[in-house]
Amino acid sequence: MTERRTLQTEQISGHPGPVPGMGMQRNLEVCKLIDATTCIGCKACEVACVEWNDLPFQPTTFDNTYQTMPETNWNYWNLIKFREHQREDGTLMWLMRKDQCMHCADPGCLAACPADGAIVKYANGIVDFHQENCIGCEFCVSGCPFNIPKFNPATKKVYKCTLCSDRVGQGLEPACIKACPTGCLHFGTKEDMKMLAETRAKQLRDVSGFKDAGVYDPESIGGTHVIYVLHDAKNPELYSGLPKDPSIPFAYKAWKSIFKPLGLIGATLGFVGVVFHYVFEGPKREQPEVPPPKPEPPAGRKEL
Amino acid sequence: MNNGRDMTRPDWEKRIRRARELAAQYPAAAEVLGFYGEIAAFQREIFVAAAAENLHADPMRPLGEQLVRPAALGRFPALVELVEKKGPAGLAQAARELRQETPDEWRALLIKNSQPNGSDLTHRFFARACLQPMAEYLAFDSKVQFSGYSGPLCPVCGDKPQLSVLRPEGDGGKRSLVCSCCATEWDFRRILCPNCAEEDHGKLPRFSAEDFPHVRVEACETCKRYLKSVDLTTNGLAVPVVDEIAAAPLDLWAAEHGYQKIELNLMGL
Amino acid sequence: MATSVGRMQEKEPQFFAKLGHTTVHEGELARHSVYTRFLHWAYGIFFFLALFTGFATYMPFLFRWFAPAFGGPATTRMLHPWFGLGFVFFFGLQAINWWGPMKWTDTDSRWIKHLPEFLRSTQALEPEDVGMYNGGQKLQFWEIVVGSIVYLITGIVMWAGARTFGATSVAISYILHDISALIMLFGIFFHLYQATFGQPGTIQAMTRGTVSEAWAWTHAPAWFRQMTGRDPRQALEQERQRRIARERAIEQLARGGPAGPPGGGRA
Amino acid sequence: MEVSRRTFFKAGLLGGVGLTVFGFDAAPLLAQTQGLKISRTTETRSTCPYCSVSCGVIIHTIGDKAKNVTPQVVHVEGDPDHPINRGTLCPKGSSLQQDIMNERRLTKPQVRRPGSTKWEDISWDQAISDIARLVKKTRDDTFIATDSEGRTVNRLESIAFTGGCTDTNEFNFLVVKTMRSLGLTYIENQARV
Amino acid sequence: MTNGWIDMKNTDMMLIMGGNPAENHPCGFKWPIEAKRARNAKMIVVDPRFTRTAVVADQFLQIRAGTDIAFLGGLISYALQNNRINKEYVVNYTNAAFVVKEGFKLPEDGLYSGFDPATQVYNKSTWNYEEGGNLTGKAAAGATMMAAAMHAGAHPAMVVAAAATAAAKPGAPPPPPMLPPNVAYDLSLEHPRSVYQLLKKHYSRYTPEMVERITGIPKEQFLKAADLFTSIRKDGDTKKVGTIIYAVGWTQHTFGTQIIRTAAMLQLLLGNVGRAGGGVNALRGHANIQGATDMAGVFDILPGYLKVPVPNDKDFDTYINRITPKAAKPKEWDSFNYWSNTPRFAVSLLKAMYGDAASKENGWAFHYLPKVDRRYSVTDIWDDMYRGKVKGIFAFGMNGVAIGPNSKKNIEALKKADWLVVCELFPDETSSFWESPGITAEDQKKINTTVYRLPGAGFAEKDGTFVNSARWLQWKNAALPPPGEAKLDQEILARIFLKIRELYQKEGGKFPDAILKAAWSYTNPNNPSLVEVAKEINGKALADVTDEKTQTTIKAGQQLPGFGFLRDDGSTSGGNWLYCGSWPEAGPLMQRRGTEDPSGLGIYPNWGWSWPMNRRVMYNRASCDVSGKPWDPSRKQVWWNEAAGKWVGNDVPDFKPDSKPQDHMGPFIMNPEGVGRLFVPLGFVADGPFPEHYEPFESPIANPLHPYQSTNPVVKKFKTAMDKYGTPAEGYNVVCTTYRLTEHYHYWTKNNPMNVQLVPEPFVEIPEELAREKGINGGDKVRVTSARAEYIAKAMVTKRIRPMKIDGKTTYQIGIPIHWGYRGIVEEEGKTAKDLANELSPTVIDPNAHTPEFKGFLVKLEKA
Repeated sequence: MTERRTLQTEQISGHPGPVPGMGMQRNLEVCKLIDATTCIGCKACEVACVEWNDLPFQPTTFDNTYQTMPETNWNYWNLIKFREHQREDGTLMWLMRKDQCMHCADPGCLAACPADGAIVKYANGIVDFHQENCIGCEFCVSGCPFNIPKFNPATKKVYKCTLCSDRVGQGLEPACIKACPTGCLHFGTKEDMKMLAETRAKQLRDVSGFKDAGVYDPESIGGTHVIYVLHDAKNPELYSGLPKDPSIPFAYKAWKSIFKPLGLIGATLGFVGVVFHYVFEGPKREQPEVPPPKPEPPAGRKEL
Repeated sequence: MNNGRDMTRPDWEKRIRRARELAAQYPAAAEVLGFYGEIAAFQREIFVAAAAENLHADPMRPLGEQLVRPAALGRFPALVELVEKKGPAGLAQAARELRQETPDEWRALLIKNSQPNGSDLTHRFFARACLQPMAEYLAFDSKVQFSGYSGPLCPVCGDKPQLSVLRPEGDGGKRSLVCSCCATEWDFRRILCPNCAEEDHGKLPRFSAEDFPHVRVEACETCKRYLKSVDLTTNGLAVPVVDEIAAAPLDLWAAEHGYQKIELNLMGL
Repeated sequence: MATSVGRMQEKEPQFFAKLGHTTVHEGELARHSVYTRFLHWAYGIFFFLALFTGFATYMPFLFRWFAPAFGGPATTRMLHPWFGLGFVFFFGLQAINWWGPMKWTDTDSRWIKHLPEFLRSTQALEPEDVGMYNGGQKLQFWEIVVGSIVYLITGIVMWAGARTFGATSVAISYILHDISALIMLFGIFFHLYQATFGQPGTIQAMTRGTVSEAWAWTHAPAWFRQMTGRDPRQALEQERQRRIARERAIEQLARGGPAGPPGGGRA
Repeated sequence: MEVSRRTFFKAGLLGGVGLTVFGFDAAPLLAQTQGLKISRTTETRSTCPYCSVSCGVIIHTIGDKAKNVTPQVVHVEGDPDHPINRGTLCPKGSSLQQDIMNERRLTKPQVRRPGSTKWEDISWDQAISDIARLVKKTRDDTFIATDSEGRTVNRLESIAFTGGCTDTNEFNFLVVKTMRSLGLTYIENQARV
Repeated sequence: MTNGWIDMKNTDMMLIMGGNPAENHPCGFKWPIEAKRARNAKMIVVDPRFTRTAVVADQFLQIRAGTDIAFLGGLISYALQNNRINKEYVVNYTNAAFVVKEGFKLPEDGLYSGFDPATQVYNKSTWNYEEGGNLTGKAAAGATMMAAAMHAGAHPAMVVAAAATAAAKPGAPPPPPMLPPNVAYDLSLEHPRSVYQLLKKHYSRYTPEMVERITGIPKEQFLKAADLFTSIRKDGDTKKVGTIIYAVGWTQHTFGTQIIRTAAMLQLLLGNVGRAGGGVNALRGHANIQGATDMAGVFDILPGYLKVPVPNDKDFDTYINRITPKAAKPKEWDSFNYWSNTPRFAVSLLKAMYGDAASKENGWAFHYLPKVDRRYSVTDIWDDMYRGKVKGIFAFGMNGVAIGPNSKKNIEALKKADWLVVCELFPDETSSFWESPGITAEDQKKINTTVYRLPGAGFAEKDGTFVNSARWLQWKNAALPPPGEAKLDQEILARIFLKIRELYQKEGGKFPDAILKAAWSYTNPNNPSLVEVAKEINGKALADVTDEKTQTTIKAGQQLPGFGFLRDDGSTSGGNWLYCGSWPEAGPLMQRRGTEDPSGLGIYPNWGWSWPMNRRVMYNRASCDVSGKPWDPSRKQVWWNEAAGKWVGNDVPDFKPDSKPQDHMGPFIMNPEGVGRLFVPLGFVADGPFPEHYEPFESPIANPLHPYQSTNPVVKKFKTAMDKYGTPAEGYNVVCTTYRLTEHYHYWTKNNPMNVQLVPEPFVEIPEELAREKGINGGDKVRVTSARAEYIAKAMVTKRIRPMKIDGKTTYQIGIPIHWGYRGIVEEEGKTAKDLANELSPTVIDPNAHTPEFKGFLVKLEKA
């Protein structure tokens, strides 16, 4: 596959030994910038995603919202979430957030994934699922602070946005970016996007009166490679539950990387123990049953 | 909008690296690409020298007349030597002959062939190899404003285009042409023949082959000319001038089907 | 000499009684019914299947070489919960089967207190009040009972996944399942050892269903007493005393003095 | 792959000086050339039929009309040259391919006869002469040459024409020409609403 | 649009109202966003719902559907009172200084002068300018006259109306009132009957309190918005510019034309018309709706907005006299009065239609054209069909049943028709009317309509021109042939027409002349090439034609380069004067794809072709001050070049090129006055010279301005049994509005799986409070009932529509997207109730544009 050739791998899930070729060359860290303040929820990005990734049609049902479906799905990786929010001054906001994989610098899915090579983080920041290695355990689902990986019951694999790693590997921007008619989506290096986002946030603060406008790039997971400009960066939860301080469950960090291996060593002590026991103490053999004592021989009688 | 030169800023390293990559990917073109890589490395020196000497073009005179300068001419012997050593048979032979000539004759050769329609094909190769980087530098340095220009000839030096490029614009690919002389890249509309201005979409077929997903032949049935286009919306890693060379089989196919290229590339393809 | 099966504390469904029988030879005691043995091996097999698939799946950086045997990582992952269910099912039956004999008693508590001494084999015999199962065996049994329940609950949580139970539940389950597995793994080494090298003759109880009388009175004296009505312990003690005396006598004889216990005896 | 000498010369002579004059090894290139599967794409400028922004689109079709192969739409691209949309498309525009190549499209003239409960296929010729006959009958029955005050009105109030939103200007002119000539006063269009 | 899509990037201020461009024109909406991003432009969105456009707005105001005039009137009043206007512009480029005739009465009671209650029409003779010269400084006298009239005893309106009625002799219609050629004016704007003073007086009633009572917009919010919008004229600033953007949210009312007029008046007062980043911009809803109107796809005009002949036009000259306006202006000013060229346009059109059969002798075949003296709008078609008058109907791409209004009536009407010919791409509701829900097989046997369903060509299969909102003509090419047996629309139409012609030729029949003589010299008559038709529309010289000024001659047979060459002597033909110049001899300009934009203003003069004469911003003379200098030098469109003695610029001057600023020619060259009309004289607008707020036909309240004349007095009801109208008293107390969504396109994309996936089912948007009151949860099925029908769909319970206090009364609004019917992917899967949203809408229409009132009608809502 092309992207494997052109994208430098940085982290691989469940992989023995060091990541092959890590650190050989430095790819630029890429980033998608979503300006939630100019998104009009037109869903052109949703269509572009479905078309580029050849995702099969899925019947949907009306669910009291403009949102195409409640959450992203295994065959729907890019979903604009609509949330109505009434501000303190009584004015209404209709917050639209393009939901997709955030491509975390410290990906919870990858941490949780036990399968070798099923989740890969490239040096450019893209976190990609390789379904051929996926074992369908769905731990990534619980490891993700953004509820992104989705299970396909038919193939028993998990899928999510790849940030169009195939396109990025070819030097292109993701499909959603090129589709955006209002230009609220941008793609470039993390540095550039961060700067662009900050400039826009400043404009929002200075000109548009959103005093809490800011950039969402949560530090708690080392930042993400999809960042948002929000009207109210202090309350990202308003945007259909964007977590303020996303975190990876203890289970997949300290437990999985430290305590679990220690535990395994502990368990194998049982084996060591029994070996030692056998060697130093030896087996406990069955004792032949002694027949009931015979009547006492006459005193002084010598047996020998 | 084609506002700045950043997208066309010459990056010789990239060209050389890409030639190496493509040679591995397309073995059929390995010889051509290998030689191109050598030439590009040579050209880089002239470009760097021109930059170091802080040369400028006189905006009042045609660029083509201002190319033969010491920075280029002085490196001509090196080029001859390089071609003799690494070039294909025909060029190597020509190089051996050129080695015998005097610097004045070289100068004359360069001047004669720095204009379009230069006579001898091999001589034209030597002139282009030597003068292109100078032209490229001077064009880059000239800061000629051509945003909004959409004609068929190079807005800087007036030469013919040698290939076309599709760059991402929204959902589509915006076309630009690359000058055969100074490698300036300027916007040019889609569905329009750069040679005869044919606009009838039925007469402007685009031929492509699976071997080269990002390169296609943009032909015109009216004038029977064509250019190849390198589609950066399909492959953003492509370096247009190099990828165009790698897709040489498309040129052969086009030739076989009666199409003539508007301007051959440096490798004569 | 055959011993009555009816005196065993394990109940056996008719089906299994018909399916096989337990031949008890001279000098042997019937220890486990066919049903019990069947259950044991059933959950035993499932345990190891679950263990290996579990290893392959959840610690692949060490154990991914297990996976091909199960048809690749994905199938391995898919099979693991089913193996686990098999284990829990059969062990569940065994637990019902053994609920009585595994009841914890004061004897067991005492036994546990003296565990280090037993480990060091300072005594050739189990304490005389150890019945069918000693405290260690019971401890392991109850550990497995608790462990199985943990397995079952956390396994189902992880199986259904975050979609059903939420990410936090899965993450907690992940840890508990791991802990349960590690403890059980630790225990299983002792089980295997004791059944084979540690206490030779033990495994026969689960293969043929019988143990030698010697084994029985060595490792389960109270049970032996119950089964046979004999208590060879006193005889053994006397025999032991006798041997000690005899050895002393021989010693004295060798030194040329009269043999006998200090402070008097036969001389 | 065997490269015949003839092909070599033919392609060599036409395919630029690189092979013949410069002397590059032509064999591998010619071999690859012979193996190329070339497909011919036509790019057609069109205008999105939905809203009035008039986003430019480029429709890519494969198939050669000359060779009597029905063109197939392989891609609909936002026209990057178009000054308004600059290559972008909205969700409707992005799915235009589905609109063009849609299995629900009507492909045969059909008629539903009076009192019938079903559609019947009908030939074009039959449909057109039936329709012309209906129009003539209705017109001849109801044409108004002069009104109650004796003024010339030459109008036909019993037939209406309603046009759609993607009818072209040229078609609309033909509508005006034909329908006004029939005397129609009821010429209306989606534009009204 | 007066301006264009890209031009929106040049604006400083946007009022988006009656339109939802983010949802319905997403790719065009990039330009308002661009203005926000690059210029820090402000955006005010006023809508009954918090739409996706409102998402990016700086201020959103929720308005009750159908009260836009009240809001805009309030803005006008605010601008006037706070001196937030461009005075120079107003005095010189509008008719603010013109003095209105005595006897004209403002509608304090809801009626202008001249109303005849019996016929429900106005006699418009007092809606005129005063004859006379410069009255500047003579204000006092005027005031006295006015006062005298007011005290004359009887109500002036009644006097005038009576006089008018008396004057009208039966049989002989009164001569139509004319504009005075020499208009009285007062440049100080102080004359009490000056348009300016009348305007000020008229809108002084639109106080913030009144705006709140009518629209439901709280006073503070209104004032904030008014201050923001007019802030571009703060402290005499004339550099900044604001735009107003609207769509069918304004047109689909019984006073739609007047809403747009109010907006235009506001823009004139602010001096925003004709300027880059300004204007009044209609976002047309469909790809070629602009073109369909230009090309007279509607009953009341001929191509190029020529008026249709009426029975009283006894010959061509009478007709031409009637429809050609004469300049009416202050004597000292100049007026181009471009419509004075009407005879040239009309003769050329008739020559294009009838060729040699149109001669001077037969009045250019004038009587081949049907005469129209009543309304034949689309709503009337269904009404007349329902009443048995319309026997047959062609529907070429218009899904009349789904479009409504009152779709059930349309279905009933079709049952009574003899025949229906539908040309469509997909199975549609209209052709399937006889198998619509509720009609059993037994019923079907009783329906005697013959229905032909002909497979037409989709956009990709057709060439030809579409005209976008910005008046750009853009030719497109056919990419592939229609599928299966489907045919190009022009082939279907031509074959039907030629077959009819053949029948008339063979058999004769009623008045066959026009049919037989219609020019049809296309190379392939059965399938006319649209290239030939496009050239025919542009027009050509039939004899050599010479332009006197430039001495250029167009030879006979050559294409004309512009409408300046059209002649009224039969030496030219041209199908639509507005498009003349689009296909000159040099070739088709609408096929141009030049990407140059030298000015950077987004003009793109070489991309396609824009009518008139490639002008991208209309009335662009007004972008300069009186002396001919641009109001804002950074946004220069055209300007007076003294040296060259002509108007030059980045855009084509929409003006007489050599008219010196000193001549004071008005920039609004299409008006006989030459200036923009704040006051519309005579009958150009049927319901009053100044827009007045009237309640929607079905309204929850009586009009707070004049409760006894609540609705538009000149609106007429339809009267069949199926034309029912609801009142609050009958329980219809929820205001309902209809609209489209981004993800769908009318009744079309319900056939595309992708779009169906994005929004699968019909729904009704309901305010949370109303839902709570009715016990409705999101996703529940609800029944919406109007006086005409009921509609069942799922509820979308939302905060985005709030309950409103209307005249002190809590009022709810709900909204219904229109995209579903009974044919489509989900419909055929049985997933929806198969109702049409337009079953609910009322058959009541705007008196000027005849557009039905799809927005703001009354319904009941309950849980289904």
